[in-house]
Amino acid sequence: MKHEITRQGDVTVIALGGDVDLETSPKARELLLAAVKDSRRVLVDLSGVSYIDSSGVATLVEALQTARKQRGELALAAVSESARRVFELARLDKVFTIHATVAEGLG
Amino acid sequence: MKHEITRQGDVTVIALGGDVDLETSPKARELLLAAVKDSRRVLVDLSGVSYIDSSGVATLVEALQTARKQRGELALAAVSESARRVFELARLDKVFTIHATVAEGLG
Amino acid sequence: MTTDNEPERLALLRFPARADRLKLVRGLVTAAVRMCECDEALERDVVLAVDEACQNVVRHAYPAGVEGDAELEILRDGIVLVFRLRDFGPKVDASCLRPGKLKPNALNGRGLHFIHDIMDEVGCLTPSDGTGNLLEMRKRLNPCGTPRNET
Amino acid sequence: MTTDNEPERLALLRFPARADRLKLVRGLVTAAVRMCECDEALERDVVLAVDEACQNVVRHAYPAGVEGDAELEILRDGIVLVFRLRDFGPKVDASCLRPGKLKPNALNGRGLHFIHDIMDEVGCLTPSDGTGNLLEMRKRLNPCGTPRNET
Ligand SMILES: Nc1ncnc2c1ncn2[C@@H]1O[C@H](COP(=O)(O)OP(=O)(O)O)[C@@H](O)[C@H]1O
Ligand SMILES: Nc1ncnc2c1ncn2[C@@H]1O[C@H](COP(=O)(O)OP(=O)(O)O)[C@@H](O)[C@H]1O
Repeated sequence: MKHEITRQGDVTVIALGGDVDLETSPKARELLLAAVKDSRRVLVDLSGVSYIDSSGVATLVEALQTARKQRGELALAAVSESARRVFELARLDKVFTIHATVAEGLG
Repeated sequence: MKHEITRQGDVTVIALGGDVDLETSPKARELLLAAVKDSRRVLVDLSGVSYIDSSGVATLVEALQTARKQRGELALAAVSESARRVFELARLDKVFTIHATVAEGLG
Repeated sequence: MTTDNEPERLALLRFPARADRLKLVRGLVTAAVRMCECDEALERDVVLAVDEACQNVVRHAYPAGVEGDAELEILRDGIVLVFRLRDFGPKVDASCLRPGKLKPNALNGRGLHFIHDIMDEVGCLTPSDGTGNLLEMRKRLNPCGTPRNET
Repeated sequence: MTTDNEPERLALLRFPARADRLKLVRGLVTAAVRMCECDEALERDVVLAVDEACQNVVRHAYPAGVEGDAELEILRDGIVLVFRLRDFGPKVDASCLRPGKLKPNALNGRGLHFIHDIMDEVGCLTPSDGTGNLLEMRKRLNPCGTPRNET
């Protein structure tokens, strides 16, 4: 799994890439939870995700719930094609605000 | 393995693609030997080859020898990056005329 | 569509049930599905379902601190791919392997859903030597080309 | 660079020694090499060498008409990947596994060259139960990142 964290105005953008699986999702969890603690607005860029499984999905849900508890926001953007299907299976579109692009998510 | 055979002027161009391995090289052999029997000039386009092994290499050498026996020509063109390394290991540059592009091979 | 014959074995993979081995499983399963020339979406689905089943072995088959193996057999039965995943841990009641109601907000419980949504059949078999658990998953593929070796 | 410890097993693949199974081997080996985060050229080399060794089992280990299995064990010894390939056919003299002179024009004899050119060490071991042949190939990888789990 690769990641890149940037700050755009008041939004922390976390770009995840590669495989977000049982091995790497603890690292994704750490990054996401730190980000929602530090920042009221977090946008997760998923354009580089080549694989995500139920543990990756659970990590995103946990980060969302943590953000909400702190009255923050976490949204997703640019969901890659392979992640899209997993989101569909998990009915995540009912849970997350999902932006087509990072630019849209920042707007 | 995929293949496509086209006739360009007096040259038969055989484009091989995908894996040319122990399983598929008998098919490649069949195509190449038929082509060198039918046509005095054969150009093998290797741009689409994602994998080639010693059996694929042997097939190309056999086709070349068959062409020469019949006073024909067989040349290679557009060797893909993964095939290039195998050609290097097999010292095939000493055996074949290798063109950078199909256009060059037709010229 | 299954045949009466015992399906043909494509490969058998044995691996330590650890999270860092799952990418090896995915590499093998991807190649096995590709062998059957189905479309990419189906390929991704099957890889996900098998990975989720292996994850369950990694996370649940052995008590914390105990290392154990998983064994994945991949078979082909006409145009049906069959996956048999076994562990060598304590026997689990088959009812544990049925998914509950999918809760989009939950922090777990998705794995079995993915498996059941994707696969055509999921069932528990008895391992030949009686120990551990054996999960069978079957998926009918729709090859673009003609199915090979359908004997 | 090897360590004194017995190397750690990544996975063990058993498969019918048939040409159409080689792509499964390549899928698994590709994933195993990627686990060690080396560059792509090295990855391709290692996959080729292991495939060539498996080809030899497919073509030479069993008499024509006899079916048999191959078994590939992949281990990691620090930053050295170790491949142990075994067959269950008649015992072969180790000298058969040394490459002759490379003839660019020849129709065969390249496989062993590729294996020896690519791998750092190639040797014959004795299978634990004494039957068949066991080829060990070792390749030191140069991971871009830090090697993981180097215990
Ligand atoms: N090999 C196994 N050994 C023991 N328990 C298992 C095994 N496979 C599955 N299970 C059970 O199945 C459940 C897996 O559910 P799942 O939907 O994958 O989500 P989660 O693991 O997030 O709860 C576990 O709670 C466990 O009780
Ligand atoms: N598992 C095996 N069982 C029997 N013979 C083997 C085995 N592996 C390799 N060999 C021998 O090694 C040789 C392989 O040579 P190689 O360089 O791969 O090229 P080729 O197979 O084209 O001759 C064969 O001729 C065979 O005698």
